[in-house]
Parts: sequence; C-alpha cells; structure tokens
Amino acid sequence: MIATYLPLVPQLILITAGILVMLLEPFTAPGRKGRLGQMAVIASALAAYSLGFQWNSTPRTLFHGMFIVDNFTMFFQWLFLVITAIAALVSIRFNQREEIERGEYYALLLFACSGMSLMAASGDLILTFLAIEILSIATYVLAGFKRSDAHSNESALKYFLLGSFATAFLLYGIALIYGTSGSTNYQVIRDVGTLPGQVQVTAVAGLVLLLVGFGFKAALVPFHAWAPDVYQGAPTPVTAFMTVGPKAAAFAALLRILAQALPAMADDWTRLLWAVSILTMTLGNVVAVLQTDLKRMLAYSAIAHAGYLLIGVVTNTGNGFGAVLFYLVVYTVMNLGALTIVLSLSRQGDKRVNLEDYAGLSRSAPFIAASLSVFLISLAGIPLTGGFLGKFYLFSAAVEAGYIGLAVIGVLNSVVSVYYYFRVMVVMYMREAADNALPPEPISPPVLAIIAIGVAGILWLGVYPADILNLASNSALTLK
Amino acid sequence: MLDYLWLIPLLPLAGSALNGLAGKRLGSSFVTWVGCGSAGLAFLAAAAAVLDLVRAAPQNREVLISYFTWIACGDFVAEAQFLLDPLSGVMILVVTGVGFVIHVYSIGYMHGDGGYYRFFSYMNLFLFAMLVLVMAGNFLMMFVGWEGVGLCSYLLIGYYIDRKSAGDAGKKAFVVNRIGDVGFILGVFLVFATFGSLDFAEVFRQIASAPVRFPAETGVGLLTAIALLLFVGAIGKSAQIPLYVWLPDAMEGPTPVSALIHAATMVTAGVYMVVRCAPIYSRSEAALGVVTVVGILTAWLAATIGLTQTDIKRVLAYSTVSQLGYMFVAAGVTAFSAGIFHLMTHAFFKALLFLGAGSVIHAMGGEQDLTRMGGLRRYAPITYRTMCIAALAISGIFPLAGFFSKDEILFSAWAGGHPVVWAVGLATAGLTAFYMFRLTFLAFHGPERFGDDVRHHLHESPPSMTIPLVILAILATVGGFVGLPPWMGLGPNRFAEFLAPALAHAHRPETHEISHSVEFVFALVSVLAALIGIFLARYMYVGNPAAAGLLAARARGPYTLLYRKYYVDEIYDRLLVNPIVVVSREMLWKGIDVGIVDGTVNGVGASMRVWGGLLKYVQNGLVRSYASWILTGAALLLYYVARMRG
Amino acid sequence: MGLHHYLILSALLFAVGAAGVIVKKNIIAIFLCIELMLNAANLSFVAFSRYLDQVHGQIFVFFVMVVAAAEAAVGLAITITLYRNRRTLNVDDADLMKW
Amino acid sequence: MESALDTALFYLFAVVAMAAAVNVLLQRRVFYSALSLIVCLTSVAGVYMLLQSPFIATVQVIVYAGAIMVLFLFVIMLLDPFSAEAARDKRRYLNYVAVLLGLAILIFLYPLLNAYELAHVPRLLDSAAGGVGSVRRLAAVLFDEYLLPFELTSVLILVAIVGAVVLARRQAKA
Repeated sequence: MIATYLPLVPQLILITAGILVMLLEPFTAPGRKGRLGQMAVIASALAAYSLGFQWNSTPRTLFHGMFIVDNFTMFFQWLFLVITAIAALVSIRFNQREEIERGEYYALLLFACSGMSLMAASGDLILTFLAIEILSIATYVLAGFKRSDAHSNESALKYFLLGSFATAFLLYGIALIYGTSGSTNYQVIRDVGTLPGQVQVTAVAGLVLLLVGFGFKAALVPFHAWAPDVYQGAPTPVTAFMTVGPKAAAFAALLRILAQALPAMADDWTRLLWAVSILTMTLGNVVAVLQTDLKRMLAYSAIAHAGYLLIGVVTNTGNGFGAVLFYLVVYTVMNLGALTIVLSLSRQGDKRVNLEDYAGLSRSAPFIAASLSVFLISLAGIPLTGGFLGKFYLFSAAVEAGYIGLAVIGVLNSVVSVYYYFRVMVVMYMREAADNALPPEPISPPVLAIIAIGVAGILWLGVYPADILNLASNSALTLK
Repeated sequence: MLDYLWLIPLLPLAGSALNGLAGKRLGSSFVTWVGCGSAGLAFLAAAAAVLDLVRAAPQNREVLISYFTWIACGDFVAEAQFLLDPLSGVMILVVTGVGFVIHVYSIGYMHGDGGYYRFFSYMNLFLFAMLVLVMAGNFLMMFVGWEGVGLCSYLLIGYYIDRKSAGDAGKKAFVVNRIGDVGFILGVFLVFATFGSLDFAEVFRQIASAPVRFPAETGVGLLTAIALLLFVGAIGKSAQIPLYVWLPDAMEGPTPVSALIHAATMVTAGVYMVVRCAPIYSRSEAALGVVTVVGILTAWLAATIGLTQTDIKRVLAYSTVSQLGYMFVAAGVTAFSAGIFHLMTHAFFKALLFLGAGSVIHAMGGEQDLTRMGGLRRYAPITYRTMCIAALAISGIFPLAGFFSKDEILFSAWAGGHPVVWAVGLATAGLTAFYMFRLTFLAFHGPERFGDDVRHHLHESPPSMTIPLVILAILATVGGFVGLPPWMGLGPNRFAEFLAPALAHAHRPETHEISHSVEFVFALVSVLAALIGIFLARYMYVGNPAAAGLLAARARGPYTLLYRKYYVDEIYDRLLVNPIVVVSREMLWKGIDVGIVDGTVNGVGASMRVWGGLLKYVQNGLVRSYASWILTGAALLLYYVARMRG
Repeated sequence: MGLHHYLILSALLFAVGAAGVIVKKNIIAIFLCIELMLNAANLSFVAFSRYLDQVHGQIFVFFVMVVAAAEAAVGLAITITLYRNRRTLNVDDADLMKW
Repeated sequence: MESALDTALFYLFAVVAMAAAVNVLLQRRVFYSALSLIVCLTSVAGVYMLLQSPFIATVQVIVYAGAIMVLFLFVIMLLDPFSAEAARDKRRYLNYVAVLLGLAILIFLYPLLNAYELAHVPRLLDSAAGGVGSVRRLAAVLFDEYLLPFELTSVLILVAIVGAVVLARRQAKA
C-alpha cells in the first residue's frame, strides 16, 4: 500500500525540506544563512536519489489518474532537481553580496521545484493548473526578492501582473476543454476525442487559450514581451533559474497535454505552433543582436531557444519529442553555465553585466573567459558542443517529419545568433579593459567547480551524447 | 599504421590543448616543440598510413574505421568514423606536410610575439579541424570540420587583436563562411531526407546502384538540389564568386596564417568536398554547369584584379581565388583527379609564395607595398630564387609542378567539349604569368624604392624560415612528376590511377579519344601563353619601366576598375549595407528613438539592427502594452480557429 | 435558458476583464480586472457542471478561489514593495527596463 | 428548470454583472472600481444560484466578495485610496487597442462557443446521490478524486504566505 505512493517521496522531501528551511530560518544567525542553501542542495540530491528507484518502472498513475509515474516524469524531475540545486548553490555567495540573505529564498526555490515536478507528472488539467500556480507564485516572489531595488520590484510586478493575466486565459481554456469532454483528466479527454472528427470546435478554442497560458510561461512570441524585462530585473541567480526551470516545466506540461490529451487536435496545434515557432526564434535572435546588457541578451537568446524547442513539438513525432528533451538538457547546461558566470562576475548591485565590462576578461580571468566562450559557442550551435547536436537533432527531426521550411528557418536563425554570441567573445579576447573598470569578482570554489562541470558536460554532450540521447528518447516514448 | 588512424587528427588537437592551457607558463621553446612536433608527428603518421594504402591492392584502398556511435536515435545513426582512401590520403599528406613546413617557418616569423603560445595553439587546432574535415566518413563529421576551420580562421585572421581591421576581417571571414555553411547544412539535411543516411559510403552506394531512382539529371532534380546546396558551402569556404570577398581581407592575419589558409587548408575544403561528392555532382549536368561557370568566372575575374594590386599579399590572395577557380573548373568538367592534382601542386607553390612574401615583409620591416620595394634580390637571394621557382610553377612553365596540373585541367575542359572555358582558362593562365612576374620584378628587380632606414636592417631571413622555403621550392619543382600526362609516353597518369578507386562511384560521361600529339600541342600552347605573360611583364617592369605607368594612365578607366577590384566591396556596401543604414536612419531612427545605435554598423549587424530597431518599439517597457500583445496573440490564434473550424 | 447564455455571459465578462487589464493604469485596478477574468472562467465551470450534471466543475471553482486568494496575497505584497520604493501605483511608471 | 422567473432573474443578474464589470473599467478611482467588482461578484453569485449551485454561490459571496475583496480594499486604503488615476497617459491609444481587442476576442469566440453541443459530451461520471449542488457529493468527490490537488492547495497557500511575508515585511535597514 505504502509502496504505491513511493513516487511521491521526492515531492515530500522537497516540501518537507522547504518547511524545515523556513522553520530554521529564525534560528540561523545572519551570515550563516548559506547553511540553509546547502540544505536545499542536499534535499535536492536526496530527492534525485530517491527518484532513481522509479526509473524504468511500469508506467502507472496515482490518485485517479492525477499523478503519472513514468520515465518522462522522472526525466524532468531530475532536470528540475539539478536546476534547483545549482540555483541554490550559486545563490549563496550572491545573496550575501547583495544583502538579501534570507532562508525563505531557498524554501521558495524548493517549493518552485516541487511545482515544476508536479507539472511534469500531472495527468489532470486541474493539478497542472495548481502546479503552475505553486511555481509561479514562488517565482514572482523570487523575482522581487531584492526588495530595496527598483528593478527587482519592477521585475516582480511585471511578471506577476502579466503572469496572472495569462493564467486567466489558461483557466478559461481549461474550462472550455472541461466542458467539451466532461473531464479534466488527460486520458479521458483523449478518449472523448479520439478521432479528429469528434473534436468540438469549442475544444479547439480551449486549446488556443491553453496555448496562450503556456506560451506565456515558455516565453513564446507574442506572449514573450515580459521575459526580457523580468529576466533583466530579477536577481541574477533567479534569472538563471527562470530561464531554464519554468521554461522546461512549461514544455513538459505542454508536451503532455498536446501529445497525451489532445492528439486529436494535432492538425490545429501543429499549425499554430509552427507559426509561433518561427516568430519566436526570429524575434529572439534579431532583438538579441541589439542588446548590450548581457543578462538581457541572454534573455532574448532564451526566447530564441524556446522557438527552436518548439520545432520538436511541432513535428509531433517520437523523434521530435526526444529531441526536445535532449535539447532541454543541453540548453539547461549552457544557459545555466553562462548565467552563472555572469552572476559570479557581477559586482554588488548586480552591476558589471554590460558587454563593455567583459573587455579584457581573457587576461584577468582566462579560465572564466574560456568557459564562457564554450557556453556561448554551444548556444550558437557550433559543432563538438552539445548545442550543435541538440539543434541538429531538432532540425533533422523536422526534416524527417516533412517540415523542411521550419528547419531552414531554424538554421538561418542559428546563423544570425552567432553574431551576438561571438560579439561577447570578441570583447573578451580582443579588447582591453578600460583603466577605471572594476575587476571581476573572485569566484568561490564550489561555483568554479560547477562551471568546470558545465564545460565538461557541454563538450561531453557534443562528443558522446549517446547516453543522454537515449535517456531523452526513452523518456519521450510514453508520449507517443 | 592504419590502426592508429585516429592519431593523425588527435596529435594536433593534443598539441593545441597543451599549448593553449600550459604554453604561457612553460615558455616558448616548449611551445615550439609541442606545436611543430605535433604537426610533424601527424605528418609522419599520415605518411605511414598513406604508404600502407599504396602498398595495398587498388580495390582495398579504402579504410573506414568507426570508433564509436556518435549519435544513434531511431533510424538516425552517425558514427564517429575516419575514412582513409586515396582521396583523403592525398589531402592528409598535403595538410600535414605543408602544414608542418608552415609551422616550422612560423618559429622564425612569429619569434618574440607576445601571443606565441596562442598562435601555435590556434594553428594546431586549425590542422585538427581540417584533418577532421578531410578524414570524415560521413557528412556530419565533415560538417564538424567544416565549421571548425571557419572558427579557427576567425581566431587566426583576427590574431592581431589590437588591430581593429584584423578583428573586422576575422568577423567578415566568419560571417561569409557562415552564409555558405547554411547552404551546406541544408544540403546535408536534404541528403539525410533523401537517403536516410549520412555515410558517404551508403549514400554513394545508393546513388550508384539505383540508376533508376537517381538517373543522371539534365534538369533540376533532387541530386541537383543537393549538389547546389552543398556548392553554396563550397563557394563560401573556397572563396568563389560571389562570396570571395573575405579572402583578400583575410590577409590581416600573420603571413604563415595566410599561407596555411590559402595553400593547404580551409580554401581547398570546398574543392575537396565537391570531389568527395563526385557521385552526386557527376550525375547532375546543371550542377556541373554551375560549378564550371562559377569556377571559370572566378578564375578570370580574380586574375584581372591581381594585375593591378600593389599590396604583395593581396596579389597572392587574388591569385589564390583565381587558382581555386581552376580547380572548380576541373571538377565542373568531371576531371576530378585533375582538380585534386592542381590542389596539391597549388598547395606547394602557393605556400612557397606566401612564405616568400612573408620573408620579404619580414626583411622590409613590415612593408607590404610593392611600389616601395625593388632590387631585393641582392639582399635576400634565397628568398628571391625560391620565389622565382614558385612564380614559374604557378605560371605553368614546363616542367614545374603547376604545368602538369594546369595543363591537365585546360585540356580536360577542351576534351569535355567546353572550348570557351578552355579559351578563357588559357587567357587567365597568361594573366597569371603576367601578374606573378610583375610581383617578382617589382619586388626583386629594378631600382630600390625605399629609404636608407629600411636598407640598414635589410637581411635574409633566418634558416628556420629559409629552409621551409627551400623544401617547398623542391616540392614545387618536382611535385608534378607524380602525375605525368600520358602524352609523354611514360605510361598512364599515375596520380589519376591512384585516385581512381575513390572516384569509382562517379558517373562517367562518354569521352572520345584524342591523340597524344594533339595533347602535346595543347600543352605547348599553354606554355606559350605563360611565356607571353612573363615577357610582357619583363618588358613593362624591367625593360621599360615607364610603360606600366603609361599604360595605367592611358587606360585610366579599366585600370581604376581593376585596381578598385571591380568595386565589389563598394557595391556590396551600396546595395546591401547603405540602403539599410539610410532607411533606418531617416525613417526609423528619427521616428522612434534617435541614437539607439551609435553609427557603427557593418554587414549583418547593420541590417539586424534595423529590424531590431523596429522591434524595440514593441518592447517599450509598459505592462499594458505587453498585455495587449498577449491579447493580440490570443485574438489571432482564435481568429485562425474561427476561420478554419468555425 | 440554454447553456449558451451562460457561456456568452462568461465570455463577455472575460473580454471586459481582458480589456480592462490594458485600459487601467492603477496596478490594483489591473489586478481587479484579472480577478474579473478568473471569475468569468468560474462561471463557465459552474455552468458546465450544472449542464453535464457533474459536481467536478464546482470543485474547480474552489481551487480557483484558493489560487485567487494566494495571488491576491502575493500580488498585493508586490504592490506594497513597489509603492514603498517608488511612491506610485501607476503601472506606466514601471518602465525602467525596456527594449 | 425552465421558468420565466429564471429567465428574468438571469437577465437581471447578467445585466447587473456586466454593468458592474464595465463600471470597474470606467471608474477613475480604484476604490470605486473595487466596490463595483464586489457588486459584479455578487451578481455572479446570483447566477450560480440559478445554476442550482447554492454552496458555490455562498462561498462566492463570503470568501470571494467578502474575504478577498476586503483584502483588496484594505490595501487600497493603506496605500492610496482616493487619488484618481493619472490623467496623463503615456499611451492613450492603448485604450482603443484594448476595446478593439476585447471586441475581437468576443467576435472570434462567439461562433466557437455557439457551436458547442452538449449532446456530444459523454456522461461518464456519477449522476447519483442528490442534486449537483449537494454539499455531501461535493465533499465526497473533493476528498476522494481530488485529494492530491486539495493537499497541494496547502502548499500553494504556504508559498503565498511566505512570499507575502518576505516581501511586505518592514525593511530591516534604516
């Protein structure tokens, strides 16, 4: 009996640890709040460990089909746990420097992680909705965690107002889908509209409204406008967390809904997302070219990457979904890596994130400059990095499914993107630092280790991707 | 040796890593040993491997070793594999051999440079990428090398980081190359979509064994589409019309880099790729036509520009563009082995020319302007003699290396039924001889056109630089003997025979025999054209120095046109960059936000900025405006559904 | 009195709320408009629940109310922090970051 | 269930709810907007009554219109109760855009909603035990089928409390 509910153990660990962190917060002396961050890391590791027992177990559901236990769930939960652990770890030093050391920060990260995990596991629209809300509310607060900073306030406000706006669309969409199928359970929804002819138009309207909600969370054009501002204003570790975590969670939930609940509407959603994908990658890349603030540039690049990811969703094939999962891993590593470097080098007040501040970095911090270059090269999709293989895999899945135009536009976009990624490298390697420039902040050993692991990981993913690739395609299997 | 094939590319990679990570600390002699040593060892390994290949029976001359499965997902499989066959064998010998000589030369040339370790690290990395490219057993690995050389060229061309022009040139090279790469990768996708595989062996086998599914195409079919897409990549990489603009600018890099990029590596990648894909190209008449026309036009155009340039390295750069055109002509008339033959001999004499030019520049203290040289043969006799050999070789004078390869190409053009191509090629050969000897005479003969301060430190270069020159001079002299033409009565063309197994899947058009005596006459004619060029140059630049100036003055218009390189850079600026800048400044900037961008615009950046400026209007920072975008998106999506389903 | 009447009323309220988010400049007013939208969705849920003769739709309404309450708490807290720093409730003043 | 009274009541509630909703937009002072929203919520509660969901209607009035809106009013009173919305508008055109988009959404949504066919929806779930609005049935389903989401609401509320406390707490430094 108890054994049935073992898949919930990671959730319990996360939530319990979150509560524990909150309880211990008043008893932790200022300056030692880092301990709470370490607790969060340990809790994530424990949860990840307990997940291992569920891998490759027979797919099943708990709580009347609410909670799906399969490899897809496990894959994403691992991804989220890694993201959370890294975000917690790199925040410790940052929060001390920015004088926002509060234990609640780590508790919120843990709750957000639990929300994301539930999004991936959910088999019911209501649970998905609640999970999204847990994640969103935690992230709203994290974005505004630097209360004394007007940028952080503004970031939280924009995220919150537009986020709840999008949530309303999502909810209305759920209502329409509920009305047309009599249930919110994915399996039931699928059974009601097994054939395209059985789908009610009202349900398609519901699908559209769902797409608005998820489009917002994943920052797809034209629902993306919040993203650059929010990413720029939030404390950088939160930015790092937001550009990968909620985005991956949105893709996880979206994949589940589209592939498991609404396959009968595939004609509609592939066409709609086809257009959204093109808009998203093109706009993200084109505007990124203009940015001089590194955080903002990476924000637009994050938008562009959501567009690439969408290509895999549009294909509506097992290979395409596998490519999405694989690319999410790659994207997580490279984006977290790049933003970790940005946040570690910035000076108090999140200053020193402008392009010019990186002049001469190759002299003052050669290892960091080289690592950042690796991440940027990977983001640009140059061979022998994970970024190249991820893109290649996505695009070839598109060609295979007959979306040649989409692949062409994707390739053209990745060419454009080279321009702005390389500009950062040019500045680091080919320009001297200004005389009055602040030297970069020294980086703590654990963060250095994370960066080194990230670099190794991205090269490993580029040269020998077989393991992760198999993991990804294996996890995508249940969708198709 | 064949079991250790992986050593060949991995040695330079190891050298690069070692120098890049530890070179700064361990001092310059360590860097020298690692840098040159890894290149030298790679050459030895390559030589051993090719020797094994030669010893094997012709039908066994193909070794394909898979190391591990790189990507395996569903039906898509790509192995990490290296392919050694006569074609890649020739390439790795050229790449490592000439590359090694250039490395040795760099010891002297880069002596004392602050980034000595960095330089050797990049050079080794470059060799690695190029070796991956030529040894790839499938399209995907080839693309890895393809992108790799682009990336390394960016690092090397922009090596002098303090010079803005160097950075710009590096960027230009990279961006232009990326444009070509788009075509290439799309071609690769199309290959995969068509054949379900990316392995050369599998793809070519399918083409060769299914003549019904893949007939030789006269119009535009699938194979033509693939061939043309891939050729876009070749145009970018091998600097053909219209993407050749990056190559002359690439002269901003140190001279050994120019030698490496121009002679042995990078630019030959396009030719190699076309020959490697001979089974595809040879079945598409349209693609072959495009290749031929682009090749011959580039050859002619670049040669005419070369006539008037005064920067010694620029003359050589345009000559490279021109010679690459020849190689594509060879491929276009299905004389694939002739193309590779010319690629090889060209590697010898062009490396020699660049290193010689480097030696001159070194001696002159950085001066590159031919009009400020003169009479240098007294000061740098070894450089002078080796340069003369190189100039004779590139002009195609018997019995130097360039003669055999160029003659074979021209003859193949005639024999393949392209008399116009032959005629233009012949005229270009004359032009080539003319501008190469113009360079030689301006630099080494005549009065000294430089000041005393330069004369004081004029000197012959150190042995580490002259020995490579001598080695290359020997190669440029005897390199052609591996492929003696049949008309000489010494049996069939050995080089072509050696390559034949690698081209077995190519489609062979029917050819009619032409007697040896006719071939001999053609050879005579092309030597004659070269000699005319040389004597003309001698008349104008040695015998009667006033003539050149007079001619330039008389033919003011054509001269300026050539001197300004047909205004291509200006045209690109006018047509592509300027309108965008003007439109943006006049219409968008003033309307929206003056001074978002501070004037500095170039190429891709400029056009991107314009679009970005427009889009910035969207991103105005107001929550309400963002909400209206969300609502617009929702309305549009709903509209679509209402239209389609309602 | 068909189900359609309720659905149309719900859509009307939703559209008014959505337009209000763009029209209103006061942060709290925008927030009120979002509540209006949530309420419109609730109306659909209850109507469907009634006509499908199921109790599920009503349960969703509970969850939505919980979410609304949670959002209200956090949203108002965010508004208060912003007000403390900037002394404004005009949403157009929050434009430090753009482009 | 069809009666003229029902229809009349529906239109009454609907008109009041719509009028109040539009009034939320028209009021320049946020305090009145909030009051107007309370009116709107209450009329919708009336519609719930017509839909035979008395429990939901009660909760709507007590929790939604009561507790949540009081929180709003409280914050409004705390910060800036009666000053009118800034007259100067950076983007006046947005008002027209908003109306246009709102209309567009309605126009596009209308046919889609109109096409709804109740008969096409399978009745898979229980129709037993009492009416739709029966509290007993509500509870039975909530604590059985929806146990997991129900438990998760506690996490949601916890997150909201932590967040609100962290943000709204008095600034530590002077």
